[in-house]
Amino acid sequence: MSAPAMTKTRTLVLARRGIPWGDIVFKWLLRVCLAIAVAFLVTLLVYVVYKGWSRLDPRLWENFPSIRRPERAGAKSALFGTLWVISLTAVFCLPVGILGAIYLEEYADPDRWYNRMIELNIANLAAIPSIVYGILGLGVIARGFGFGTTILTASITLSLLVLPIVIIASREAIRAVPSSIRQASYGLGATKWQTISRQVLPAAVPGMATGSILALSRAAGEAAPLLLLGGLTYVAYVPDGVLSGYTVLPIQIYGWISQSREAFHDLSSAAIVLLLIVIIAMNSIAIFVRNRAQKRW
Amino acid sequence: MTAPATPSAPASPQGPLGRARSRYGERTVQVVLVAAALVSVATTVGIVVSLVPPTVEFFASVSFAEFFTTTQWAPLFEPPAYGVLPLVTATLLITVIAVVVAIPLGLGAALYLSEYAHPRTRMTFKPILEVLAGVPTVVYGFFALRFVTPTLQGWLPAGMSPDVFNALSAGLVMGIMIVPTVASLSEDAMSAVPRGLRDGAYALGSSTRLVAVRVVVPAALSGIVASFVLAISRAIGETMIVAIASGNKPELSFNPLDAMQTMTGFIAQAGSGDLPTASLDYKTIFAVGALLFLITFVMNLISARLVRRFREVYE
Amino acid sequence: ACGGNQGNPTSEAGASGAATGAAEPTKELAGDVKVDGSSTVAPLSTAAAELFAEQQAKVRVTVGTSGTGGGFEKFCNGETDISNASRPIKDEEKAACQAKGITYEEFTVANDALTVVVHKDNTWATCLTVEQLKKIWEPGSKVSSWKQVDAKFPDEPLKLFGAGTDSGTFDYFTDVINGEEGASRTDYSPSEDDNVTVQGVSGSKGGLGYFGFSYFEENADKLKAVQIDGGGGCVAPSVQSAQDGTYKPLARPLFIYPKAESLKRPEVLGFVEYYVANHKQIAEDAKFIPLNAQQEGELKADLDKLKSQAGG
Amino acid sequence: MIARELPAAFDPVFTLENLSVFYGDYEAVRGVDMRIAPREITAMIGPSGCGKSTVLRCLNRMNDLIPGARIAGKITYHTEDLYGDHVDSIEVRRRIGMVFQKPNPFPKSIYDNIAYGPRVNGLRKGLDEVVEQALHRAALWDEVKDKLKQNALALSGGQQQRLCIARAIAVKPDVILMDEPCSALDPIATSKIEDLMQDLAKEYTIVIVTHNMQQAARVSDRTAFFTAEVDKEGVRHGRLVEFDATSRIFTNPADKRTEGYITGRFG
Amino acid sequence: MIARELPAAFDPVFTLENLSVFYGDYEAVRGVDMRIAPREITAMIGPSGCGKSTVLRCLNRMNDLIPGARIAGKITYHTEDLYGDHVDSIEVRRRIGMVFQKPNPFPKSIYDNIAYGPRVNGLRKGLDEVVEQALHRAALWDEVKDKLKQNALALSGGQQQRLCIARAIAVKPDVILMDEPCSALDPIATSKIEDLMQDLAKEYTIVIVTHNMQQAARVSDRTAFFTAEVDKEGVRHGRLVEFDATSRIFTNPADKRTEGYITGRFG
Ligand SMILES: Nc1ncnc2c1ncn2[C@@H]1O[C@H](COP(=O)(O)OP(=O)(O)OP(=O)(O)O)[C@@H](O)[C@H]1O
Ligand SMILES: Nc1ncnc2c1ncn2[C@@H]1O[C@H](COP(=O)(O)OP(=O)(O)OP(=O)(O)O)[C@@H](O)[C@H]1O
Ligand SMILES: [Mg+2]
Ligand SMILES: [Mg+2]
Ligand SMILES: O=P([O-])([O-])[O-]
Repeated sequence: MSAPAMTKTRTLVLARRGIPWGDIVFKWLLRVCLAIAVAFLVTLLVYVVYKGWSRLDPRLWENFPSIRRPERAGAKSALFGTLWVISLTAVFCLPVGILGAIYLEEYADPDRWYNRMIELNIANLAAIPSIVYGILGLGVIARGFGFGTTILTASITLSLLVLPIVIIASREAIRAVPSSIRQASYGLGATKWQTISRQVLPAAVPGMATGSILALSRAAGEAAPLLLLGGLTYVAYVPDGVLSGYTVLPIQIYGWISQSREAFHDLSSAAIVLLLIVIIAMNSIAIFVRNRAQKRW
Repeated sequence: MTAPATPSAPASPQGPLGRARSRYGERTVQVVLVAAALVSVATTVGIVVSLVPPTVEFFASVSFAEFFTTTQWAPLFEPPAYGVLPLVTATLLITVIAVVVAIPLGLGAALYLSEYAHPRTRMTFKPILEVLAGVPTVVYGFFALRFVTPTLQGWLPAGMSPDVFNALSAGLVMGIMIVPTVASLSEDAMSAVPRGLRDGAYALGSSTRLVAVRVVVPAALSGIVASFVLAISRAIGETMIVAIASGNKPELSFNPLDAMQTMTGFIAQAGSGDLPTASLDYKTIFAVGALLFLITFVMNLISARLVRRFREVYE
Repeated sequence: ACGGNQGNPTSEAGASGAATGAAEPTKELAGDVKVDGSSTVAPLSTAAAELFAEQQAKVRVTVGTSGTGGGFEKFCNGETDISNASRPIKDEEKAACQAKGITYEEFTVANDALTVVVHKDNTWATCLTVEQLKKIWEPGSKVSSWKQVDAKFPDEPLKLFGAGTDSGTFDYFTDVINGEEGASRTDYSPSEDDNVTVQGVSGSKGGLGYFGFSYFEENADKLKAVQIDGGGGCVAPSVQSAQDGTYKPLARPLFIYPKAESLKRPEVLGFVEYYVANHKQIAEDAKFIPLNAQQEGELKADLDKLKSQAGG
Repeated sequence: MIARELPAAFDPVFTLENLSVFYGDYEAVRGVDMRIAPREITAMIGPSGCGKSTVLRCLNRMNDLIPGARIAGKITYHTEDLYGDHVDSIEVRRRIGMVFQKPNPFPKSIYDNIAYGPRVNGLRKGLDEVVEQALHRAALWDEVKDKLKQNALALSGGQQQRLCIARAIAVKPDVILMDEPCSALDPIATSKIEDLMQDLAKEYTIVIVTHNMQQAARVSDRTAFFTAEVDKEGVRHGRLVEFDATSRIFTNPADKRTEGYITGRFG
Repeated sequence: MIARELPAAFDPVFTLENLSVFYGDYEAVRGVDMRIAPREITAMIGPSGCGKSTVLRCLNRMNDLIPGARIAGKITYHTEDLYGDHVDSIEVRRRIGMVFQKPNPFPKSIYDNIAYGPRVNGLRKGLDEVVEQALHRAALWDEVKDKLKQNALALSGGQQQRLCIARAIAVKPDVILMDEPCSALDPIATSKIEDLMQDLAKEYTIVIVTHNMQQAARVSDRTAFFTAEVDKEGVRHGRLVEFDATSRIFTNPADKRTEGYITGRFG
C-alpha cells in the first residue's frame, strides 16, 4: 500500500504548472471565429445602410418603381407584394405544417415504414435547393394548375418551400412539452385529442410560433424560386387579390441590382435595409417569444 | 388512522367500464392530420413529376456520355454543347470555398458558445448568428458583388486580382451565409452531449480545451458532421449569390478568380429567360435541376444516416 | 452616374407636356396590361407604362423581361398582351402563335444601335471592323488577347461579355457579325442582365462587350463605345448615325407586338395608342433612338389602321 | 406505524392474476398475484427497477400509452376484466386516478388545473363547487383560495403535489394511484401529503409506490415487496416477493429477501 | 456496520471553515465547518436539496464550472488554501478525483476511457500498465481484460461505475469524491462498489454522498448529516447538523433532527 505522500511540508502542490499557452491561444482562436462572423454581419449592415442612406425616406415605401427616374422610384409595390405573399404563405403553410407535425409527433408509429418515409422525406425537402421548388412551381402550379404567375402561385410555392421548416420546428416544440403534462391529462381520463388540443398545443405555441416566424422570414427573403415564377417584372400597383400579378422585395432588389445606373444601386441598398427591417423584426419577435417561453417549466 | 365504518362492503363499480359513445371526432382528427403530413409527400412527388419527364426527354436527345463527360456547356448556342461538367465543377469549387470558410468559423463559434461562453453571452450571440442565417441571399449577392469583390481587388496583388464576377467572392460570402447552419446545429449537438461526460473529463484534470477537443467534439461528431452535410447542401443549392456575383460563364476552370456558372446559376438564368416549353433548351433546365436534386438528395440521405447514428451514441 | 443622366437633354417636363398635349379628352380606363419580352425594349415599355399611368391610374401595366424569345413564348401561349422584341418575330414563333390562334400587330417603336463597349482605359480599340468582331466572337474562336485581334494592339487579355442566348440582341448580333443566328463562341459571360456587361467591362481593362445603346448612354462615364467599320469607314454609335443608317450593320429597329385579341380591350388599346402616339417622347425619355421620318410615317399609318379597326 | 385492523376477507378492488408485463420482448415483471382491498392504502416497495411503477401503471392502463408495452395474465377491476375488449381505457383512467412522482401541474391557473378533468369529462356547470370541494379535500383550499387564477407553477413543490391530488379527486375516481408522490418533496411537505393520504383512504382505495420504507411503514395498511430476479439467461425480471399487512412485513416478514431489504442489508 | 478505530487527532485532508456556497444570489449552503480525515470514508447524508452535492463539488472545484457559483469561507487542502490565487483548478481536479451518480464513461473504448486522464496529464508511455493497474484496483480487470478495445457503453451499469472509479484512480489522485455512486445500480452491483470503496480507503481519502442511510452506515467511518433550514425570509439553506463517527451518528446522535432522519421519521 503506497499512499501518496502527505506531509505537511509540501506546499503549493496545487499551483499552476506554467502558463497554459495552448489553452489561451485556443480560446482566442474560437473567439476570433465568432468575431469574424459577427464582424461580417456588422460590415454588411453598415455597408447597406451607408449605401442606401440617401434613399431611406418615405419615397422608398410611398412610390412605385420607375425606370426613368430612379430618384423618384420606390418599392411600394414590392413591399405590399411581400406582405401579400407572406400572409398567404402563412395561411397555407402554418396549418398544414402544424397539423403534420402533430401527426408525426403524437400519432405516427415511428416503427412503421411509411411514417419513417414521411420523416425522411421531410428532412430531404428541407435541404432541397429553393430553385428546384421554383421548377416545381413553374411546372405544376403555374402551368399544371393554371394559376399563372400570380400571388397564389408564389405563395403556394413558398409554402411548400418552408413547410419542412415549420414541421421540424413544430415537432421540436411539441416534443419539448414534458411528457408529464400528457400523462397528467391522460390520467384524468382525457382523450388523445383532448390532451393534444388542450394541453400539448397551448404549451407548444411559443416554440411553434418561433419556428413559424423563422420560416416566414425565410420565405420573405427568398428570391430564387420566384425568378422562375414571373417575379422579375415592372409592377406599379398594389396587388388587390390572390390572382393579381406581383413583385416582392427580394426580386425588386435583384431587379435594381441588375440595373447599371448607380442610383438604382443606392435604391436597392435602401430596399435591402427595408427588407432587413422586415426580417429582423420577424426574427426578433421569434427570439422574444422563445426567450419568454423558456421560463415555463 | 380510523377504519371506515363498514370495512367489508366496497363501493360497487359505477357501471361498466365500457363506453357506448364511440369517438368519431378522434378518427376525423386523425384523418385530417394524416392528410397534412401527406402534403410533404405530395411535394416530393410533385418535384419528381415535374423533373422526370422533361429530363427523360432530354436524355432522349442528348446522350448520358455527352452530358457527363464532355466539358463544354453551351446548350443555348448554335451548335449546342451539353457537357454539364463546367457547371458541376463551378458548383463544387464555390461550395468548397464556402465550406472552407464556414466549417472552421462555424465550428469555432459553436465550440466557443457551447464550452466557453457565459450563458448570457450565448443568449446574445446565438440570435445574432441566426440573423446572419435570416439575411436574404439577394443581400449577400449584392454585398459580394459590390463590396467583397472590390475589396478583394484592392487587397490582392495585381496578378491575383479577381474578375468583376468571380467564384471567390461568391464562395466567401456563401461561406459566411452557411456559418450559422454549421454553428447552430453543431452547437445543438455539443449541448446534447451529456453534462456527465464533461464533468467526468473535468474531474480528471482536463482543461476546457481538452474537454472540448477530446470529449465534446468526438461525442458530438456525427451531429457536427451532419451539420456540415446540411451546410454543404445549402451551398450547393444556393442560387442568388452566384447568380449575382459569380458571373454566368460556364467554363471549365478551377481558378476561383474567374467568372463561372453553377448549376443553380444556370437554372436561374435560363429559367427566368423562360424558354419555349417544347424546346430542348427548356428541358435542359430540368435535366440540370434533376441532377441538382439528385446530388442534394444523396447528401441528405448521408446526413440522415449520420443524425440517426448520432442519436444512438449514448443509450 | 446620376450626373450623367441629369445632363441628358430630355426633360421630364417635356415628356409629360407632350403626353398631356397629345391626350384627347380621355375616358377612365381600368384593367391589366401584361407586357413581356425583350430586356432591351423593356425600359422603353416601362417608360411608356410610367407615363401612361400618369393619365390612366387605374390601368395596371406590368413589364417583364424574359428576353425576346422568352417573351414570344409566353405571348404565343396566350399569357401576355404585348410582347417586346428587339428583332422581328421568327417563322417558328409565328407558327407557334398560329397554332394557338393568336394574331397580332407589329409596331416599330424606336431604334437601337447595338453598341460595342470597352474599358475606359482602352486606348487602342477605337474602331473595330466587322471582320475583327467576327474573329473575336465566331464559334470556336480562341482569341484570348487583344494582340490576336490586331497585331498593333497590346497583349492585354481579352474578357468577353455579351447578351444572353435568349435575347434578341444575341440573335441580332450573331446574325450580322457571325453570319448565323445563335452562332457564337461560348466562353464568355452571357446575361439577360445588361448590367453584368456594364460591371464586367468597366471592371476589366481588357474587357469587351455589346448591348443596346441606352445602356451605353446611361454608363457613358464608365465605358467607351467602339466605332464600327461595316465597310464604309468607322462610325460611332449615335442617335444621328442610327437614324440615318450609317451605323452599319449594328443599328436595328425595336418592336412591340400587341395581341389582336387584347386590343379589343380598351385599356390595352389605350396603352398601345398612347405608346405609338408618344413614341418620340418615350424614346427620348428612355434614352432610345427615336424613329426616323420614314419609320414615323409608317407607324402613323399603322396607328390609323388600328384606330379604324377599333372604331369599326 | 399505526396498525389498523385489517379485514382478512374483502371484495377486492383489483385482482391481479399471474400478471406479467412486457416492454416489447422484455418481460419487466413476471407472474404477480395480488388482491387489493378497498379503502385501504396499499404500498409497493422494493429496489429500483423491480417493476413497481410498471405494475402500478397497469392498474389504470397508463401503460397503453407506451408503444410496445403489453400485459399477460389478468387484472380484474371489481368484477370486470380491466383489459377486456369492451373496456374503454379513457373511462378506466377517469375512474382510477393517478398522481405522479414529480408534481406535474398544467401550466395554467390553479382553477383550470382542477377544472380540467371535469371539463374533459363533459361537465360544464357547477365547476366552481367541484374545484372548491377538491381543494378542500386535498387540504389546499386555505392556502390558495385567494389566488385561484394564479399560475399553478408558482406554487411550491408540496403545494403542487397536493394540487395534483386535488386534480385527481375532482373527477371523482374510485381509486387513486400514486407513484412516489413525495420523492421530490421536503420533509414538511411530505408529512402533509402523508396525512392527506390517510384522510383520503376513508373514501378512496389508494395504491402507492415508494422508495422510502419508512413512508410505507407510516402510511400503508398492506405492503407488497417486489424485487428483481435474474433468470438463467441473465435477464432481470421484477417479481412480487411478499404481500401482507404492513405491520407484518415490517416486523416479521416471511421471506428472507424482504427482511434483508427492510433492515437495509441491500437496496 | 464495521466500526473501525478512528483516530481522534489527525492531519486533515480538507478543512472547511465557515463554508457557504452561493448559486448567484442564492445561498445554497451556509456556514459549514468540517475536518476530513485521511484514508477514511466520510459520508454525507441528509434529505434531498440540503446541499450535499454542492459541498462535495466544492472540494475539487467542480463548482467553478457552474456559472454564478461561488463560495464564502475557506477550504484548506492539507495546508493550502484550495481557493487561493495561485491555485490551478485543473491541478486540483487531477489530485482530487470524482465519481458521479450516473456512470459517465466516455463513448470510447474501455482502454481509452482509463487512458484519458493520464493522457491529458501528459503521460505518453507506459499507458498499458497504468490501465491494467487501475482496472485491477477497481476490481474490473477480470471482467474486461479480453475486451479492452470494446466500447465502454456496452458494459453494464455496475461495470460502468467501476470503470469510472478505475478512470479516476488512473490519474493517481489523493482523494476520491463520490456523489451517490450507487443510486443508479442494482443491489448486487451496489455491494461490489461498496466492497471496492472499503478496499480503496486503505490508500485514498474518500468522501461519499448518499441518500441511502444503510449504505452510509455500512461503509463510512464518519458521517456528516446535513439538512435544509428555512430562514426568516422563507429561503432554504443547507446546514451541517452533525458530523461524527458513523457508529455514533447511527446509534446515539447528538441532534434530534439527526435522530428523526435516521429513524425514518422524516426524509
Ligand atoms: N418504457 C419502458 N420501456 C422499456 N423498459 C422499461 C420501460 N419502463 C420501465 N422499463 C424497465 O422495466 C423495469 C421495471 O421498471 P419500473 O420503472 O417499473 O421500476 P421501478 O420499480 O418503478 O423502479 P424505480 O424505483 O427506479 O422507479 C426496469 O428494468 C426498466 O428499465
Ligand atoms: N446549478 C445550480 N444552480 C442553482 N441552484 C442550484 C444548483 N445546483 C443546486 N442548486 C440548489 O442548491 C440546493 C442544494 O442542492 P444540492 O444538489 O447540493 O442538494 P443535494 O443535497 O445534493 O440534493 P440531492 O440529494 O437531491 O442530490 C438545492 O436547493 C438546489 O436547488
Ligand atoms: Mg418507479
Ligand atoms: Mg445531490
Ligand atoms: O432582351 P433582348 O432585347 O436582348 O431580347
